[in-house]
Amino acid sequence: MSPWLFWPLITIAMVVVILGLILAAGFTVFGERRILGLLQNRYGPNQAGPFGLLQAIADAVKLLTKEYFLPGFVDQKLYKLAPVLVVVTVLLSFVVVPIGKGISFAADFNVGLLFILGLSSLHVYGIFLGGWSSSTKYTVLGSIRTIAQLISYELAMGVALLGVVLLSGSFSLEDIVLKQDIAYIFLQPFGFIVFFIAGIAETNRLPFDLPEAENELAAGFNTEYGGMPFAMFFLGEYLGIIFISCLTTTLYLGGWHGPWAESYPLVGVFWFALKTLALLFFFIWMRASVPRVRWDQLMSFGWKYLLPLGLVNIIATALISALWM
Amino acid sequence: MMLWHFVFWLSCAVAVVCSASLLFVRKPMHGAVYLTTAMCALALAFYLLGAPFIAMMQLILYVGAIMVLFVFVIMLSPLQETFPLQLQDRSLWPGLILLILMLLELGALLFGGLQVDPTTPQIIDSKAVGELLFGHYKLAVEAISTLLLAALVGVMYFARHLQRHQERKLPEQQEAK
Amino acid sequence: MKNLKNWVGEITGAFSATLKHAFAERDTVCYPAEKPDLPERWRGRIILTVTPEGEERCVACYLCSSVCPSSAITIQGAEREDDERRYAEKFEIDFTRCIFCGLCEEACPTRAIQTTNDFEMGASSRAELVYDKSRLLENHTGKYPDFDYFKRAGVPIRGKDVGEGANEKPPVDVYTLLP
Amino acid sequence: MNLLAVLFVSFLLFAIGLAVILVRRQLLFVLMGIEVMTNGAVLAAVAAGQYWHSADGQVLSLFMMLVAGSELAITLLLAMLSYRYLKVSRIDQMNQLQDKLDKEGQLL
Repeated sequence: MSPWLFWPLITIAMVVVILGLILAAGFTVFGERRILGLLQNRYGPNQAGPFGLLQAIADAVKLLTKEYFLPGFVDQKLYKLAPVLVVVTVLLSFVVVPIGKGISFAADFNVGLLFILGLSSLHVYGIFLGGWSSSTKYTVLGSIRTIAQLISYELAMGVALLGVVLLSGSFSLEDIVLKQDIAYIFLQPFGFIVFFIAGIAETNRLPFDLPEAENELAAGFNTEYGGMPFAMFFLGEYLGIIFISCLTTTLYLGGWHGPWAESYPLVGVFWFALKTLALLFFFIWMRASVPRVRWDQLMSFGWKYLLPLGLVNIIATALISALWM
Repeated sequence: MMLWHFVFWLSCAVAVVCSASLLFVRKPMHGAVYLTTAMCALALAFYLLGAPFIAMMQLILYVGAIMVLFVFVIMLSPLQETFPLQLQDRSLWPGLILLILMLLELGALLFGGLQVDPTTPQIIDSKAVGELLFGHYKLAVEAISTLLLAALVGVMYFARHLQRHQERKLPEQQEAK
Repeated sequence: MKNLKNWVGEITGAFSATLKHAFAERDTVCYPAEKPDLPERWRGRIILTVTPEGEERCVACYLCSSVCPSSAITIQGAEREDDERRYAEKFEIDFTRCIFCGLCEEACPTRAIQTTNDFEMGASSRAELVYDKSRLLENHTGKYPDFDYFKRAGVPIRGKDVGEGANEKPPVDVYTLLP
Repeated sequence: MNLLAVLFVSFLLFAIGLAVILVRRQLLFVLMGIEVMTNGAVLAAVAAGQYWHSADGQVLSLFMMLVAGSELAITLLLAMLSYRYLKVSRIDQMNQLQDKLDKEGQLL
């Protein structure tokens, strides 16, 4: 393809994908509110449009038309930078996820998994700088918690991912999906558990949502944000949930594998979406079911149970694959 | 290739400018963010040089671990003061002279006898790095891991020191009340 | 190991409990479309009621305004020309301040001030929420259809002398101590 | 890739790091300067490795990063200790061992 056609096409595709992801995040928020209502004997938002489906758009319009307010005591440059960083890093992570056979932006990127880990470490900066630059005590406490939590759980996540890398022999997500004749959740059950728990902690979801523990820290790191920047933080959080679901699907649930997915790639997209939606439902279900853990419990669970479990998982995987393969 | 040159030199320029801004910036936190930006730009440069593994390690290790530690310490440090650059300080001059000498020496080394041809970058992937790491350099890997262990022990020792310091202070504070 | 078993049991128990609630009956109602079934003693909009004969019950005793914790009630009392009975010349409740605690209702000796089931009091300005007497007074006896303070209090009024009211004994002549 | 140009960039980074160390006396900025210098060295190592089509440069730079990390973990904790105990943030204020002399040159 000539470059004069390639670049406009790629640009259009990127715009479509970004808009689609933002819509998906909006509908995740709506779905969360509806499902939480369902699980808590309520109705949830059901007024706007059929079944309340337009609620996501109504929320977005409300947040985007709010006044942009800059508090006087904040560190202005970092305060403006933080929400952008949160959204951009998560949006970039989606680039390497294969959603169907041969359907993705850069799934055969040869260090895709490391790319995801690197971007998630940049994601920490967005959350952390947002809290620090607001310079009030709740936000600073929220960002201290963010750093401590995300560092310790990112380690566990990386260790769990190494098991997948050992089995598939590649950092590229496309190869990992192609190698999964049996979904890795059956070959790597402990790795899956460690990865998923670490993923919950990475996305700051219950039961590990200590950076924005509403009843201790007002709203944690984003207390001082409102309107558009707040919407961006919100978007980043829900995109993060979608991304962790996509990544778990890709790495452990077999990605787009399913009946007829080999011959018809669009069927693969359907299987992928189905698995991702199931994981998203699990995220929301968990928010309704599990209480928030205490701060010291969170750290000791991460370092004393999750990380050793991940290390044992790597050693066992290495031994078994060395003996059998 | 045109695009390659543009992006590569742009990222190099960003790295150099962000590093240079460390000389003028007032708050340590701003300095840390500039340094992080420089490291991200360098990661892009490494990727474009054909070393994707090191680029990602730059992101994960430098940005994700070392700079986060830095930022953590800056936030926990009780001194939230700003540090303006003081050029009228007399003790600066020996340092500056030493710096200029160093620069001259480095420049002489660099432009003296090096004869190189421009070549195209070749991608060396993580597999090659891993084979070399656990093949030829496995003793060095052990040494580095021992170093990390030593650092861990040292940090734990100092952290306990810090803790004891706090505990010793506690009764005095109670008396003061 | 026993600890782990406990954890797993508790977590699965929590998940199954929430899933069970997904199929339970809803506790909430879709409000504007479906009116909630409010209890009789709901403390909503405050009204002033009248006696079964249609006279105002309020005697401007100021008990409600002095018991009001947020000082929302303003009263100015006066006496009627013909029978010297007290009434409230001015009676205002500021519903922007009212906290619907119901203390005024409890304090009222003549059961004039009463709370109702109505809670839909939206207004587009604060001034609209200051209800004066014309908006507070309802031509209704409220929760006590037969209650009339003056019929049972030892006070002579028009058409009833002392001791002639319901549940009232004739007054004792304190100057003779005979039974 | 022009090796000379890339080496020039790495040299520039190294020089900037050195300048930061020599000019700014605050402990945190000195540590940042060390990081910039290490980055310059890593860039040189990677570029040289790519120039010779060998992975040795990458191995070397990985080692450099790990050494920098372990060094920084200790140094940052020492910086925090110096805040706590000595209450100083500039390195030229850390003169606890210096003898205090009066005008005649006698020890105080």
